[in-house]
Amino acid sequence: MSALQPHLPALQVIVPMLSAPLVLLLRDRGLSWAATTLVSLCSFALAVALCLEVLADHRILYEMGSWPAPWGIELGVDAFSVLLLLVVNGASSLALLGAMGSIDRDIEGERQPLFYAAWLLALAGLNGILVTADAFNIFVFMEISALASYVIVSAGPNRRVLPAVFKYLIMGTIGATFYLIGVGLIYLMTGTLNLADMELRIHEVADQKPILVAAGFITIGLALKAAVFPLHGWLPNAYTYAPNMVTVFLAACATKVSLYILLRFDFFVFQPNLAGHDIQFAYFLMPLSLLAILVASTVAMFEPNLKRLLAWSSIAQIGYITLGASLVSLAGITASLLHMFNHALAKSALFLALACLGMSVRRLRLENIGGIARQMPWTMAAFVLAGLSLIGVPGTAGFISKWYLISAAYESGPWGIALVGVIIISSLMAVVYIWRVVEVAYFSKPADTVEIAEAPLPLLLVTWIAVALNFYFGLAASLPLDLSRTAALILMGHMP
Amino acid sequence: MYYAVTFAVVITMGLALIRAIIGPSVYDRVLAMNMLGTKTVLLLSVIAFVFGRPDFLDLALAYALINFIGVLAVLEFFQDRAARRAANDETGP
Amino acid sequence: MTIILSIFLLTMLVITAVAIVRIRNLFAAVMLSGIFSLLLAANFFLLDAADVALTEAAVGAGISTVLFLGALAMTAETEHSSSTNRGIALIVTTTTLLALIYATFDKPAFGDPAAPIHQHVAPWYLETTREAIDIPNVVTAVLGSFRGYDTLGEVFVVFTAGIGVLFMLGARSGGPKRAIPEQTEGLRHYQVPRIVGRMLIPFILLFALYVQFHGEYSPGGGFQAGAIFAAAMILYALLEGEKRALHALPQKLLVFLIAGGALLYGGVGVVTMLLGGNFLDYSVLADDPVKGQQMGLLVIEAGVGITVTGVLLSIYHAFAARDKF
Amino acid sequence: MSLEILLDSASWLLMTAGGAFVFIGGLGALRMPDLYTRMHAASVTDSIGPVLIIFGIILQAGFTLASIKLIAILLFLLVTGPTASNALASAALLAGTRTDQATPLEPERKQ
Amino acid sequence: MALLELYHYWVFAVLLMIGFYAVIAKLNLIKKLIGLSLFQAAVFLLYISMGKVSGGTAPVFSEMLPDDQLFSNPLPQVLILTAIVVGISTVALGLGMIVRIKEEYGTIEENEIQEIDRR
Repeated sequence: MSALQPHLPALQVIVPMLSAPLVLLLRDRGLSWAATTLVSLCSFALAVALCLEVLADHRILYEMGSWPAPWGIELGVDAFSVLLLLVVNGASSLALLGAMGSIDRDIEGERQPLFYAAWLLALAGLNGILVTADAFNIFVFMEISALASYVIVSAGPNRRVLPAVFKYLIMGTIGATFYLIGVGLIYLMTGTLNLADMELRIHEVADQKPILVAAGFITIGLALKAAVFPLHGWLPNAYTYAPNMVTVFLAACATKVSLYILLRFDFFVFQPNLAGHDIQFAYFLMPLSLLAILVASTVAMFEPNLKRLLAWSSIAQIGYITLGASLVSLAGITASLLHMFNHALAKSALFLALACLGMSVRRLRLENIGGIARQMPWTMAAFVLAGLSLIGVPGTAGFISKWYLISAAYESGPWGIALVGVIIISSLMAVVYIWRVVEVAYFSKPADTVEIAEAPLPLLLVTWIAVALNFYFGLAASLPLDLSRTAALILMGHMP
Repeated sequence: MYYAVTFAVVITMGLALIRAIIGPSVYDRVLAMNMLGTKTVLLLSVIAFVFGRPDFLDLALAYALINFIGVLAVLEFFQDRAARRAANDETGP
Repeated sequence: MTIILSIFLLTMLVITAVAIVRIRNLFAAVMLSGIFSLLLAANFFLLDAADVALTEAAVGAGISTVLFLGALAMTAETEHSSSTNRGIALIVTTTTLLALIYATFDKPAFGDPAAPIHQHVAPWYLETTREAIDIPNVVTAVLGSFRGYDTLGEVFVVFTAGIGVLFMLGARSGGPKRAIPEQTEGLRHYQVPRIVGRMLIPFILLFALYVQFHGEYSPGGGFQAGAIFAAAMILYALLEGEKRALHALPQKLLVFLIAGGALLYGGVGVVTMLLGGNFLDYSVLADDPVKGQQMGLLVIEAGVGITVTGVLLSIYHAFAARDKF
Repeated sequence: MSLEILLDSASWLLMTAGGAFVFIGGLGALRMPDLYTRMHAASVTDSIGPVLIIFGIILQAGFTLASIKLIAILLFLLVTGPTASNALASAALLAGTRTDQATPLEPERKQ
Repeated sequence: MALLELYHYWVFAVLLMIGFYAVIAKLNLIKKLIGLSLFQAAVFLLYISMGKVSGGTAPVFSEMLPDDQLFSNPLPQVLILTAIVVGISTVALGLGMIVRIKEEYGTIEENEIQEIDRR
């Protein structure tokens, strides 16, 4: 272990990445599933090890190829990256542990090794974004994770997944290309690609036009990838028609990793150097966040398709995260980061519960699950408990982050009380849309008398683990809280 | 002296481009594409000398090769399509 | 002088782009985009980017045209609906355009050697390549060693695309049978191209090997070589038909190539780690760090070439093996 | 000394002639009335143009590695150019394009 | 002359705009994808023109060059080599999707697909 210690940041990426070709060569569906799950668990263990290191001494650097930064590519892991590493690898492992039965229904056995290889690449890409400290390297790994996500989303059983994933591809590529333009303009003015070096060198040219334009391009490009409100068009269909387990994985992390880059870029590179950028940032992001919260929650209230309902809810939750960030205060960012973690917990539990339902019900629409709680009591109980966490009932993880968000909003100034109002209204809306599902499942008459069996045990077990985690982190929130507070300190530490 | 040739080649590229855009038949476009490819090869050979880097002639060779494969791929596409049309005509729509 | 040439070529580029968007016949659009790539490559050459020009020509003008044609054969040849959202599209694009033009006003003068971009990291690369790696092609040195991790990522992007296409086109549901249709016999009835092509293929393969292993001395390297190698095999498939091409390089072997190349590259990194260096630190591969670097570059370029060949060929076959409409 | 002047003027002559042929070919490809005449203009000059230009450059470069590469390029062009033209013409003929059509129809409109 | 020097950047901006327009406004999926590749190609041009040094040459050493020869910046070229490969990968994947869409829906026009889905 001690020999591996210095290599941890690199291993976090290359373990899943290099396993992908090996999984491809396995050619057997069971074996490839087992290998993928094992690798994902290893990757999770690496994330935990990194987390322990970071908690001990805050920032780990690694020089790829032993070339010093800014000439070589540098990896840098701090509390912010670790927080999301835990989310990404945890979500992937949970989803994979329960995946076998669900995936078997959606994908033929001979194509499964390809699918699992793509899954590992998506994981490696997301990890790669999180550990790197180089602007262009982020682009490369963004593309790995994006291409791999298109592949695993396209495995969905309904043909509608194809136009949805094509749209995802177009929007994702535009987002990435905008990011690339922004990085190019910054590189043009500073001559460097290393984020830390950029922060130092951008100072001299901060008031020049290319930098301003670059800030715009990077923000819009990443907002597109993160499905920030008016640019969310690709998300609902892609999440709805993806295989259930893929939704569990991606809903928990894909957009959050883009938000991670957005925040990191903004707070590391632009905020300290661009005069008035914090105000522009807040004025740009806050109205969008509020709109996202209200509009997306409203749509979710009237949506009959369960997965799309949760997808719209995800857009609203992204609104919470950006709202916290747009306060540009320590409390706000802490709340925002904490919500990234807690929302991932709640959403993966909810989507896992839907995956359980999906084992018995072909089309996950409200009218098809009437009275299903009688046949699938454990699944629906898990759904209700995870829903409580999404709403933010005390005792759940969702409560903690909402509480922090509300107090941060309240302290933010004269408008704070209005923000608090929006958060509370949207929480009530969340009660409505979760309740609609619960009502149909518990109190409606079954549509037909077909015998429906409870979901298979492994999947159910995984779902309940996710639910339990929601409660665990609702009662003992110190780990995510410590990490997000440290991360917020790091981000704010770059403010002038 | 190289410049005169360069300009002749570049202007011819322009003419070929016009032919490629106005068509009218697909074969005209293939013809124009082939011509443009050959002219690019010549342009690169000349420019390699203008720049004083004759070691970059590999590029011109690669272009010539890609161009040839491109033209054959297009023709295969047509032949294939014609074959399919013929087959469809025999069996009916 | 060069600047007039550039302006002429750039203007042609814009004209081609407009024509691509306006033209209704998709086939013509694909051919024009091939021409676009060729012109773009010529521009890159004028801008002193020989490696990039080679890649753009091989990948943009060659492979991507072939892939588009393969997809067109299975879909449609003309677009028949008119555009929508013209207003929105114009507003969005014009805003983008204005933002970018606004950005150009503070840009350092084109080609100014004193601009920050040429002052900070670039001179270090030129210096260190001479000292620590000792190969003439700085682009290869940066690509393979200084930013070797990016290149590893790039190999995995290609890898992902390869398995992605195999995954999607491997779907059975709703799709037609996967047998190789008989009509794709290639150009066997055209005697002249067939004979000439067969004669040329060995030379093209030889040239691909030259580009692969001469990449440290002149423009070229794994990507370009892989693309040219794949182009040669595609030529073979065009001339002799799918069946024979798949007989020469079966799909199973291609999957091994895809995985093997990526593993070879990653494996070098793992070996350097085991030998006590950082990931992808090739200097630990031999006693003399410079020799180690050169060795590492040679091996990873081979890995890149193998994967790119495998992926491009697999994608081509995946399209060609599909039953056509 | 005089040999150099001789070589210089010879290469000058070759390149100018090559440039002229290339340009004439381009004009022909643009101005000729139908596909086959256009092809005729283009393919013939595509063979003679490169020969003249590349020999012109070789006279400048002298006998070096670059010249060998140039000869390789020339051979390649000389082999592939006519082949491509031949394949193109036969494909057009098979598809039913006629010489007397001033503007051949798009093949897809023909069925 | 200063305006001429900005010409590269402007062509980049115009090409970007043309490609972007095709991606947004065109309904045909193949056309969208061609637009997307134009869009990416424009960015390649931006990077490569950034890396140009007047009086410089391609960054490949050679004995034939004088000792004080300037070289163009190698880094943007390396980045664009990567970006080109990323571009072709995206296009290949997109084409795979289009072929599947055609097989499932029988059309590759976006509005027709939406109509079929609405039924």
